[in-house]
Parts: sequence; structure tokens; C-alpha cells
Amino acid sequence: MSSHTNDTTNDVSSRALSNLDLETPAKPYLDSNELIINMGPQHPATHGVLRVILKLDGEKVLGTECVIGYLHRGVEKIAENRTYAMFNPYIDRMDYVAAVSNGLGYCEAVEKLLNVEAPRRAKYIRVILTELNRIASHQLWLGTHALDIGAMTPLFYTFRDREEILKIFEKYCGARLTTHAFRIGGCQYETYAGFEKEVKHFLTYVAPKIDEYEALLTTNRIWLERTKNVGMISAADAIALGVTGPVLRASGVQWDLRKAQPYAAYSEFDFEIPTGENGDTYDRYLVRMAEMRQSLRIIEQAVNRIPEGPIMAKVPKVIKPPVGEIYHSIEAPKGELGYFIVSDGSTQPYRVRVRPPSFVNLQALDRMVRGLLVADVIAVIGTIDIVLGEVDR
Amino acid sequence: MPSFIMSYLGSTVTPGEAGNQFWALMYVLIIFAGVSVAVMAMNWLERKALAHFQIRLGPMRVGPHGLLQPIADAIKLMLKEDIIPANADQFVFWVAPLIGLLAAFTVYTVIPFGPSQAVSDMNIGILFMLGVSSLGVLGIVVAGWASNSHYPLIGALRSGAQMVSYEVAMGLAVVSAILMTSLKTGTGTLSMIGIVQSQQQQSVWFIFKFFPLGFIAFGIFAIAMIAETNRAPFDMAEAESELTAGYHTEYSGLRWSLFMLAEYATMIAVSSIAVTLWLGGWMRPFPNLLHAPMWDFIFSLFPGLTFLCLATIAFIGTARMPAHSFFRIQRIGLAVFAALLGFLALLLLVIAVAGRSADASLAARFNEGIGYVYWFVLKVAVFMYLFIWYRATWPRYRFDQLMRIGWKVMLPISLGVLVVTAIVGVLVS
Amino acid sequence: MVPITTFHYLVVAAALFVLGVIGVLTRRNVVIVLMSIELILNAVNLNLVAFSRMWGNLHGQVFSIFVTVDAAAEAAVGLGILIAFFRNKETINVDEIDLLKW
Amino acid sequence: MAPVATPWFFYVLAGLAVASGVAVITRRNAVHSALALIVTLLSVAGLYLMLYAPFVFAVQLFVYAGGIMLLFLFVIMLVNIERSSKERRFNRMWPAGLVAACALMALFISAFVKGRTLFPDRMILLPESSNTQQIAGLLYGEPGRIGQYTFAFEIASLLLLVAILGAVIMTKKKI
Repeated sequence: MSSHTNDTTNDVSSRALSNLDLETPAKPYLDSNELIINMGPQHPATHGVLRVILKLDGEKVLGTECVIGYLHRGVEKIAENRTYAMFNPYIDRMDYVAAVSNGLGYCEAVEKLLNVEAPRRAKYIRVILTELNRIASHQLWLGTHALDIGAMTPLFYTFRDREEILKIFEKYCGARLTTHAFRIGGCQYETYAGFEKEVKHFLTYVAPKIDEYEALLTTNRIWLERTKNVGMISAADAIALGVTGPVLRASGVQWDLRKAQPYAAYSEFDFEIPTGENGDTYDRYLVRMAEMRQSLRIIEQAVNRIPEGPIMAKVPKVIKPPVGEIYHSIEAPKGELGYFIVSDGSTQPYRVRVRPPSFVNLQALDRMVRGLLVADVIAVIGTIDIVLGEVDR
Repeated sequence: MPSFIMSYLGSTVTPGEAGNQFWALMYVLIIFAGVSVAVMAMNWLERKALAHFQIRLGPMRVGPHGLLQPIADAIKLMLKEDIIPANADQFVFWVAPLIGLLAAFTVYTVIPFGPSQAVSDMNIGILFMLGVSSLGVLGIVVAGWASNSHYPLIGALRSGAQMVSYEVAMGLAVVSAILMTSLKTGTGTLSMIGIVQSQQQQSVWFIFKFFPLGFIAFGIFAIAMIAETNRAPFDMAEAESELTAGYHTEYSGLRWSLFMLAEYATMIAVSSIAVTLWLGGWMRPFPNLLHAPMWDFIFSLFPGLTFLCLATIAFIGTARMPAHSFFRIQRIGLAVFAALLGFLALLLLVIAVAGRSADASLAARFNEGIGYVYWFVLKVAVFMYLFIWYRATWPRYRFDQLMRIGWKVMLPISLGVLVVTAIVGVLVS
Repeated sequence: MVPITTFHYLVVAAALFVLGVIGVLTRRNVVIVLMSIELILNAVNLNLVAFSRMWGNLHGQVFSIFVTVDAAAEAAVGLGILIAFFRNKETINVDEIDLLKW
Repeated sequence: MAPVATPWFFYVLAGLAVASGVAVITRRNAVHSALALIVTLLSVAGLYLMLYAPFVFAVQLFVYAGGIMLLFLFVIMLVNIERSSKERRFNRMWPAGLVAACALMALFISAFVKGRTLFPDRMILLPESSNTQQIAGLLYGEPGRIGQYTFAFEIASLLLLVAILGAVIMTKKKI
């Protein structure tokens, strides 16, 4: 095996290999099994263009190094040359599987900066769509994660059901993926006729489907063996690394921004924060499954109590927030999605900084996979639920 | 020369034993063609069945319900550019798929489709099968090495270790079945035909012999054979999410298709071993219990009825095709296919009726032979379906878990079963 | 055509034996030296089986099975030594194995 | 089973065995050598079949070609062969070795030529269909009686066990 080790040590990777200590001279006791391999950027299990450099001893992982930036588009820089409203669609291109959540965070941040509040009906619509989006995001995660671990079939089931959500999005705002659903100050579109009926129908449709996914996986012996005690991270470690979202909650920390700092209309709904115990891959799976059910609960309450009224607050035609800065964060499907916006009083933001949950959570990869096997790296990358569009921005 | 051809037809032994070279060659050709067709059918079936498990349609465009898809795929693969990586070991890269293919096809010389429907009845039949199929792993290991690339090498080493480990449990399970062959006569046999015949003599399939024992041994074999063929959930060697495609990552075109051909041929071969050892090989259900001529006749109708069933399904499919003119050619094609199946069904039924009366006539012999082959193929087909079902249902094991199961679970159990079988066998006789 | 007798087999076996000896004596790569030993053992096996047929009893065949067992043990231990050695010296050439201890 | 075209098969198999035997000791690349050795082993297996020794044939196939050679291939892949392929193939004393081997060959030839009359020209047709059972009789004994080689067989299994332990101890980094 060692005959094949030397071809990755070009200048790029040796710069990147800081924590793999490639530079240390050969030990007196030669280890013939040590090898460095590149996983990605073109690899079926890295969910896009993530490159993970693995230092292996046989199949055991000694260390990892994530090389990111293959999908970098300079979204934050673009913001400095766009007006606040013009920048809104760009946000959707970050976490493209949870575009609605992204838009919500940005709109609310700018609203806070402008000191306006969206009308209640708009908030309810926002909650419904965001939670639908959370389910869609978790479904996509479940399908790809199961596929990584080798179960092909759940992928098709989740995509079938995700399609129903995308249909609702399409009917509401004309786009399936990059929705641009919300505007600063509320929503641009009133719900279409039959929106509530369709959402209710979706609720009754998808609940048994979630049971179906669980029937395939939750008690499956192979699934248990592949996920239990794999990629463990303790609560303290998770907090120290800034991990948020389901990954943090699976470690037993009951931290959900929807409860901790309620935004939109979340304070009006009754739901629970599912948490795990061990912080392993299986717990993260269970937490996300439970979250899908909780999202259904929230949507049900929201649809039943949706108030009448305007959907747009009074917002000036030209958005010129006062000089100042704001940090606003929401609970996106993947974790805490924060926007830090600095305004210089002009029509364009002076600086926008996004705190993407995937990017921060990806930091925990190395901690999670050390000492595990290559196959576990795949499972752990899947379980962190990264979207490279968001990591690289 | 015609007498040379005809003289064998009345014989009840394999052409290999009869020393009839003409028929031995014919059998080899028939089996080669049959296996190739079976692999194509399996390819289509796997894609269709997997698709329906996963709420998709699978191939629908090439031919009615994608029936011609395997042929289209084969042509595509043959016309594809054959890429050999620059730093690969050219000769070894070239020869590796052939090793696997040769090993996969050589085992068919001893598979008994009937008491005389085999190329040869080797005295060491089952050992020969296991030995030759263990050569297939050489092709995989060498292919991974010759590619001169990380992922193929890891895949090759994985599958090499995996196949060697599971061969142990598999061999012990086989031994406990072979032990059972010696129960009535005192001497056991390794001959594939002899194993089926001893099941007939003891009037029990070995899966039901000493009830849990035979079943456990069969179960171990059934698990080990999935690992042997690198299929899900043990498809570590070609785990696409981990190793892109494992040992054949660098292969393309015809050479890649040879790997696939070898894999499917091996699947059929190991299923045949399982059928021969535990499921009574070519025997129809209850050959000793329901052995009146009436029952013989009823069971001899099965092949014809099966084809009739298939023909009916094809006809229903024809009728349900959309009326659009776009589908006209497909409709005609499916109708012709259905008619062909119906014709075959008719032919088989006619043979069944004709072969009913006279005992030594050619028709009777023919009828008998068709029955043997039919039941054998049917049992193997069940295994083939199971392979697909497993693949659709289960996630993939991790490599160390796979090894742990192989060495720490399967090996002790199969050893225990072997010992207990021996003790029970001694006590009974 | 001359019928094939024991003598023919002996000649083939002798040729394989000598090839094995040449390999053992001249090659530097330990793996190939071990393979040459396998060649020698095979030549011996061929002799045993040929004689077994000549005398019409099976003792030669049984003996060849024992030789095969021996070959398996030898390969396992030999390759084990080889790997342990490779870890320490990073070479698999026989003529560089010239220290009694390190 | 009546043998077919025996001399032809013999010459083809013998030629293959010797030719690939030459390849084993001359190839620079160890994997090529291993592949050549597999061909030799398979040809010798074919010769066993011609000698009416099907069980030995199966053992050869199973243990040698399937097991031992896989082990060899594994080890070749684990150790560095890129470097050794650029080095000298033969050691410095190769002429001496060659001379010694040639002397051995000469000895064999002279023994064969002188002793040709000692070998009876007969080939007994061993019963092939009961070959396995008879070998089993020698190894394990007939019912009620211990076999001639039972003790040796047990010793051989002990040898294998020791070999397994030795190999594990030597290759394991930490025990």
C-alpha cells in the first residue's frame, strides 16, 4: 500500500495538512500501513465538493483535514454591492435545500435593523413555510445519509414525499428550490386558494410516511451497528466547537433558538425540543426524525390558527436602515443561522456576515472521526448534514 | 456420427461420465449461452424489481418495459472506449477480468441441472466448485492492484479479506451437509449429483434434516454466499459511497462488463450450490410422498403453466399499453414476445402430455429432463430474487463488523453445527 | 505418440525443482524466494503423486496433502517474518538481511 | 471417465508449468511472478487430474491457488515493490547459484538416464470415483479402526495452528 502514498503531497495539500503533521520525519519503527488519501472533491459521499484529506492507518482514521472553498461564490461580498432587497435572492443560494429558512433569517435581521415588525399573518405564513422547509431539508438529509450508509431505498421514499412540499412552495411563490419566499417587512404573496387545505392534507399524508422511514431504519440491525456509538461528541465538546442544531441537541443540550430566543411567531406554538443522549450518529438520526414530527405539530397549530390581516408591514420603497449593526439568528434545519449586518445608512449594507451552521458544524468532523474507520467518515459527514453551498458561501 | 449423437440420448449419466465428447461440448455451449442469457435477464429483473421497490419504473424506453435494455447496455459497453490508465500495469489490468470470468464460468461444469443434465459428474464436485470459485478473488485483488490507484486497491484488499474469511464459514457449512450424505449408505460423497441422490434416498431435503441443524447450516451458507459474491449488504468491495466503485473504479467498457458478468455468474453458481446441497437440487417438491403417476403428470405441467402465466402477464401488459401511436412498435413487440412465451408454454404442455404415457420413449425422457431443469432453475431464481430484495432493504455493513460477524459469529456457529451434526449422525446410525 | 509414463512426470517435476532451486539461489526479493520454494514443493508433490499412480496405492497422494499443509504453514510464517522484517528495515532483499540483530 | 487425448494434454500442461515456472524466477515485478506461479500451480493441478488424483487436484486448487497465492498477493501489495523493481533482480552470487542448480539438473538427468530401467513402465488405473473415500480411509481410518495417517494428520493440524499463531504474533504491531 505504501507504494501509492506519495502522489498527494503536492504543495496545495501540504499547506492544508497542518494538523496531520506530515512534516514529522519517518519514525524508526516504520509503519507500512500509513497512507494519505483524498476523499473528494469529486466523491459520491461528500455531498458536493468537499475535499477531505484523510490520514489513515490501514482503514483507521488518524486525522482529517477539510479543504473547502470549491463552491465559494463570495455571497457576503456581493451583498456590499446590492441593495437590501436585491440581496435577498442571493441568500437562497447558500443553503439551497433550506432556502426558506435562509430568507427568513435575512428578512428578520433587516426588519430588526429597520425597526419594523412583520404583521401576524405574515409571521404565521413564515412559520408554516419554514417548518415545511425544515421537513424537506431533513428528508433530503435522511435520504442521502441512508444512501451513504448503503440503504438505497429510503432516498426514493424521502424524495417522493419532499416533492409534495416542493409543490406547495411552487404554488405559493413559483419556485421549488430557491424560493425567495419572503420580503423585508412580510411576505409579498398572499396564500393561494386552498393553501390551508393542501398543507393540512400534507400533514395527514406525511405522518405515516415518517413512520415508514423509521420502519426501514430505526430498528434495522445493520443501521444500528453502523450508527450507534459512531461519531460521538460530548455536550461540552460540541459547545466548545460552536456546534448547533440537531448535532448539538443529539448530545443532550436542549438548545433551540425557537424556544431560547423566539422569533417569528414561535412563542405562540406548543412544541418540544427533542434531544439525544450519547451524541452519536444514531441519536442525531433520532433527533431529526423527532424534529420532523414536531414540525408537523407546529404546522398544524399554525394552519389552524392562522389569522386574517395584512401580510406586509409598512416598509419604505427604498430601504435605508439607520446607521448601526445587528446580529439576528434563527434555528435553521442545520443549526443556528445568524446574520450580522452593518449598515452605514446607505441603501446597501456595509458588511454582511453570515454564520452558517454547516460551516461551524463541519469543524466537529475531525473530533468525531478520529480513531474510526473510513466507512464511518462517510456516515459522520452525512450525519452532520452539510450543504456545501452554505459552507463555502 | 448420428448414432454417436443419438446413442447418448437414452443414457442416464452425464456426458462426461459416458465419455461422449460431442454432448459434453454441447452442454458446455448450452450452459455458456444459458448463463449469459440468465445474467442478462437477471440484469433486467434486478433493475426492474429494485425500481419497483423504490417506487420508480426502471428501464422503460428500450423495448416494451425495457425488455431490450440489457442488450442495449451490452452493445453500449462493447462500443465504449476501453481506457487503460497510464500508470496501470497494462498486462495485469488486461488479464484481471478474464481471471474472474474464467473462474465464474468453469464452476458450471459440475452443476447438476438433473441427474444426467450436467457436463460431468466429478467425484470431487463440491470441492471443485468451491476451489474454482475461490480463484475468482484473485481476479479482483489483481484488478485492484493493477489499477495503481487508492480506492481500487483498498476495495481489492477488502474483498480479498472478506472472501477468504467467509470461505471458512461457508466451507464448514458445506461439510455439515456432506456429513449428512453419509447417513444412510455409510459413505458420503462430494459429487454434486450424489448429494442430490442421497437426499432422494433419505427422502428429505437437507435443509429439514435434523431440523434446526440443517437449517442453521443452510442459513450460514446463505449469508456467506452473499459475502462471497460481494453483494449488498456485504458489498464492501464496491461500496460506492466509500470507495467510489471499489476494485473496478478504473475499468470501463467491455472489461468492466466482464466483471459484472462474472459477478452475476458467480451469484448464480453459489445459489446453485445452495440449491443442490440443501434444497434437493433438481427434485420436484415431494418426490417420495406424492409419487403416483398422476402426481408426476401434474408436476410435469408446471413448466408449461409457468410460461403460460408469463405469457398472460405479457398479454395484459400489451393490452394496458397506452393507445398512443408512439407506443405502436412497442406494443407489437410485446405482443410478439407474449406470443412467443405462449408458444413455448404450449410446446411444454404438449411435451408433458406426450411424455406421460410411454416410459422409455424419447418424449418421456425429454419431459423428465425439462422437469429437472425447471425445478432447479426455479429454486435458483428464488435466490436471485432474494439477492435483489436484500439489496433494496438493507444498509451496508462496515468492514470490521463484517469481519467480526464472519469470524466471531458465523465460524463458531458453523463449527458447532458441524460437531452436533456429526454426533447426531452417529447416534442415529 | 509415446504413451505418458511416470518418467515423463519425473522429468517435469525435476525441471520445476531445478527452477525453484535457481530462484532460491539467485533472486534477491524474498517474496520470490518464497515462491520458488513453493515451486520446489510442487515438484515434490508431483513426484509423489506420479509414484502413487505407478504403484497403485494412495500413500503418495496422502503424503502430497501433508506437503501441501506444510507449504501453507511455511508460506504463512515466511510471509509473517517478511512483513515484520519489512517494518524494521524497509527492504525485502535477501542480501540486505545481513545483521544478526538490530 | 475415459481420458481424452492424454499425451497432448500432458505436453501442454507440462510446457505451461515449466514456462511459467521460468517466468516466476525471471520476472522483475513480484505480482507478475505470482501470476505466473498461479499458472504453474494450475497446470500442476491439471497433471494431478491426469494422474487420477482428483482430491489432490482439489486441494491444490483450494489451498494453493485460492489460499496461499492470495496470501502472497496480499503481502506483495503491502510491501514496497516500486523500489525493488528498479534494483538488481539477482544477487551478486547468481553465477554460483546457477552453476549449483545446473549441477543438480545434471545429477537428476544422469539419475534418470541411468535409472530409467528401474522405473517400471506401468501406470496403474486408480479408481477415480472412490479416490476421496480411500484417502479419507487412510487419513481417518475405516469404521472402528484408526487410520494409518491419523496421528500424522493431527500433528499436521497442530503444525498449522502453530503457524497461524506465529504469523499473527510476528505481523501484529501490538499484541
